[in-house]
Amino acid sequence: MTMKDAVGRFVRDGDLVVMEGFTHLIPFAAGHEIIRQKRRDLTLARLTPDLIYDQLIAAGCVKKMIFSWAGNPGVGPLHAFRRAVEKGIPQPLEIEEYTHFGMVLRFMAGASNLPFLPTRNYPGTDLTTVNPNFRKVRSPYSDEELWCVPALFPDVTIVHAQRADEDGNTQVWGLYGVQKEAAFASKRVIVTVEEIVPAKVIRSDPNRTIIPGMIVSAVVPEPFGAHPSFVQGAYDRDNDFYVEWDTVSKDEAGLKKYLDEWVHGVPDRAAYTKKMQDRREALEADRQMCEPVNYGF
Amino acid sequence: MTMKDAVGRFVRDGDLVVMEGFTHLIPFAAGHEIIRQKRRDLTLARLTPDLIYDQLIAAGCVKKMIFSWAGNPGVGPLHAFRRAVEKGIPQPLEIEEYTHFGMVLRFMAGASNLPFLPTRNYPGTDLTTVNPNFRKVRSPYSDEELWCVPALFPDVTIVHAQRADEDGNTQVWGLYGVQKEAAFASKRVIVTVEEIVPAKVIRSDPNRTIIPGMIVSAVVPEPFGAHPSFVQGAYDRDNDFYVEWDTVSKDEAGLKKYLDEWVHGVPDRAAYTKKMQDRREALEADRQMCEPVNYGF
Amino acid sequence: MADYTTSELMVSRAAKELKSGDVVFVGIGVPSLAVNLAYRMHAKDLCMIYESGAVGCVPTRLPISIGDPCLVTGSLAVVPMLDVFNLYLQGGKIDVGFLGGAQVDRFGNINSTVIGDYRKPKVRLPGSGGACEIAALAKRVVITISNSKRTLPEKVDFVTSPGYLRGGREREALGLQGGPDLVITDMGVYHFDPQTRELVLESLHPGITLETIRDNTGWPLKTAPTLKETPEPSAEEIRIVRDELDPQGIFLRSRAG
Amino acid sequence: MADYTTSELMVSRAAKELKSGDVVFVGIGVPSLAVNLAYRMHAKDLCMIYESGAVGCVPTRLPISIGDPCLVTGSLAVVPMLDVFNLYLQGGKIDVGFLGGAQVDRFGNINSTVIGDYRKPKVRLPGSGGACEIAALAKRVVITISNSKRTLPEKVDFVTSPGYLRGGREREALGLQGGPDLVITDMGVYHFDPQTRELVLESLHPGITLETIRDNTGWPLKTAPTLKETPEPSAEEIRIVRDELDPQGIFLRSRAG
Repeated sequence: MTMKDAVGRFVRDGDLVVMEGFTHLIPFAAGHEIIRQKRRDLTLARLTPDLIYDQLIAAGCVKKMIFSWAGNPGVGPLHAFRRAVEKGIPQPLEIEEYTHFGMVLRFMAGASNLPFLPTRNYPGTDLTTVNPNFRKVRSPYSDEELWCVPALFPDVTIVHAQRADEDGNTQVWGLYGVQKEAAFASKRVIVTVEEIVPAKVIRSDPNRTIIPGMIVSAVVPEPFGAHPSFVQGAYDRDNDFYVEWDTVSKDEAGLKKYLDEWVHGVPDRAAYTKKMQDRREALEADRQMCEPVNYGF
Repeated sequence: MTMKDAVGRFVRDGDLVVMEGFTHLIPFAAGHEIIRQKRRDLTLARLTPDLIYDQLIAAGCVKKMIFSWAGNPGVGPLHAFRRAVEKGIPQPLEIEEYTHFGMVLRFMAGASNLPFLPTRNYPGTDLTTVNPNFRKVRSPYSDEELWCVPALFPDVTIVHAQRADEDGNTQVWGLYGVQKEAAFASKRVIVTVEEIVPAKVIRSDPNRTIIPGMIVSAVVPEPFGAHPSFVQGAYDRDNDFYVEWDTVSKDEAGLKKYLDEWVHGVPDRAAYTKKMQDRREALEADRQMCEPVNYGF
Repeated sequence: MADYTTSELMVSRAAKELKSGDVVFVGIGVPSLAVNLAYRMHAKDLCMIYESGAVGCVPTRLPISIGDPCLVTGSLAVVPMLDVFNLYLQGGKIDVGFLGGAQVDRFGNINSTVIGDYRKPKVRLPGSGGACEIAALAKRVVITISNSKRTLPEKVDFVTSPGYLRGGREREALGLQGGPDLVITDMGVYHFDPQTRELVLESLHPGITLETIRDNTGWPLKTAPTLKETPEPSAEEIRIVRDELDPQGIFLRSRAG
Repeated sequence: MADYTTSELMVSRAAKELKSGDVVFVGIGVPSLAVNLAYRMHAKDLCMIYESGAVGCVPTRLPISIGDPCLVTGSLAVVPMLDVFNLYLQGGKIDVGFLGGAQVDRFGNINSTVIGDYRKPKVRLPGSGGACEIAALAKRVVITISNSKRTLPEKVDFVTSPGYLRGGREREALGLQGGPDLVITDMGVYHFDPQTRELVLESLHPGITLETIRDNTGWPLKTAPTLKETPEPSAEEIRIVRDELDPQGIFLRSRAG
């Protein structure tokens, strides 16, 4: 399926949308398509909003954000996010704030169809005083009280991966993040991949499959679909882009100029990739192949 | 470290011992060494006691068993287990019974240093009436009540794996079972492996590491250490042995004869393996290698 | 008419319960054969999951245990058991679960734990394994068991895996969805009355009389208004079972009903 | 005497807190450099874990983010974030965690969420990320921060990551173990009074006077009976940091204290 069709069919105004990937495999191509299709009133959830949600906020797609760390990793603040929170530009942004551990547990509870999960975390932090979703449960085995976070059930989760077969059986290596948990918690799942491979490639190494086709709504072949984030074994993180974003996004005009040129100004990721061919080549990964293992019996 | 030293140093009378592996990678060699060293009053926990615990029970090592399915998979009952439960032979066996899901959650709670984990399972089953460790918790987000199981914290967990480096960084492929959760929940961990490999082999495919060296007390090279269970990519399950066990174990005499010949009658697994060289060759796995992946950047 | 064993009839009947796209939690024996038969006959997109963690299995030989290595090689995914139970089963991804047991009662409750008293068992059985969670959390359960007063008592000695408990709405009241949908024995096929949730005989296997089946059931049996005859396995089904699925007759000769 | 930047001094001092065998939860910047310096100088068996899931990392370049691909290639394990937090951190496997923040107060509480009111922030900061759980669940925490009345207030505007709260036994009373152990600023090094759990100045960096540091701390500062001078980084340490760890000066020139 094309990205245009996948977003058109499975991402709706007002949805709770999750686009995960912890620095690795962030589905930027899907984010750009959501901006092009002018989705509105989205609630976005993600551990690290990163540049992808900063762009969606600036584009006016977002009503609310659920997150745990809103910065430009290794660089500084997320300017569009701060403008929205501090000044209501382009529109007020409601926030619901956790920690990384809390977000991971929310996805796991959702994926497990449980109302909540407990943790030993959270005594003493003020986060529990500003977010009423942190609640306590008493252990039935002792007098201990534990803080809990509620399950999160996204309407749609979008993940990018190295490869999948045409049925959506999806394999990832390198950093796993929370993509598996987010996908299982979600009503709909869109998988975008660097490469669609024959099922026999997936079946040659079943332990690498993190998302089974049975929960996948759409599979989209989208090479370079995670730029400026990285794909282990395919291309490196574009750290220069992350540094430049600090300048690009500092004022609304600069950010609008970026969206006009790199999002609205291109029809799809293929055109985007062509537009930065040299950069893509510079980011190409070198080869460090793993030792294959034997699945015979 | 040798199996003799590892069991001698890290398995003690009265310990809560876990030897996991769901049909795959069952650490039989370690079980035999525990019998040879005459450990007593052990509490054994495992989803499926399988032949390994049937043998430990018959050898008089076991005071109590925590389990969820006590049968000879695909064959019939576990005769030594039934003699102990029904007739107290060779000594009474205390049992604490869960379900597979419950045992998995007990290990996960222990590994997570939580007092318990909740589940939607267990309404209506009589198991909750015969085991007081099933308790209820009320969700702080609704009126729902959920059943819980308590964390399990083994004194020592023993797992068998395809390979590890000398620091105990351990890799498994094929069926994972609950070895990772059991190991993280445990005070001490013994890893027995088909092969000790250079760290660079482990480092060539870090996603396959399920147990990190930091939690491992001893690494024992023990080829064929899982027979009669199997090791994906090394040797097939010895289904004939499982079928023969039904006859061998039907009466105490036959079982004692087996232990005398195959456990007490051999000094270690190397001798055991030599003694069934032809069978080992017959079980040798064929080669079905996975497609290697690229970890470069 | 083709010559077939009762087990082959049961396998054929169970296979008819599966459709393409179903995600099926598979056990060993009749269930495994039924799923593999359906997969070859009419349910190409059926996805087999074993509690051992193998998903989308394509076994090249008959699996002897639910953890047979042939279930791993070439499968679509192999996952930790924590995921099998949390994400797949409790997460609501399992369409059909197959269960057996030592006893099934009038309301579809299953006993695989003990005959007699739990503390002083006459016979100690293997226990739940994954059966309790499959009965509680799969969308639909199909049960296979032999038909006798011993195996089909009015009330099981021990509820290992919940069916409809004492019938009516009790299962729903406890917060459980799904539940047993069909029981296939060596004499007939039963469904559950939508109101009372009691077993109702819907078809007799060829050659079995209503009288025989009544004599081999532990309570006054209810029957459907029109009792059908269970369809015989086709020649093609028998060929697949004998030549492809169980050529050594591991399950279907030695254990023929 | 070797020429060095204050950041290099901080890195060198932080590295001295790590010993062989430590399992260290690493962040980017000074912590990452300190851990890599310790690894090269004296702590060969030290194990680096990043919250991204990389365990036993051997970065061949300076990681720019905690999810840099160079942390994955050649590492001992790469695990789901669920495991990082449940099994490694909450499971009690982390010996030392490094934390920074916008504010650290008199009792070691850290703010990385907001300056001003949470609902109407003067400055909206990134938030906790994994900081709160590291502060709550690591056996030991080392904090690095710049030294000013703004960054070291008597009380933080918002407790993102708990230190000793209002001091004394309050942290233990809430069921938390561990806690902050050392604070390294660009002016000095602090430990915590074992009774009051208040920051106590233990050493001044070369060239920094007690008066200067008092003028740059948000409360009447307690000092150790004998104030030491923070040891300078050795020539070898400076060489490693400049030539091997941060050759482009990404963290230590641009951000020199």
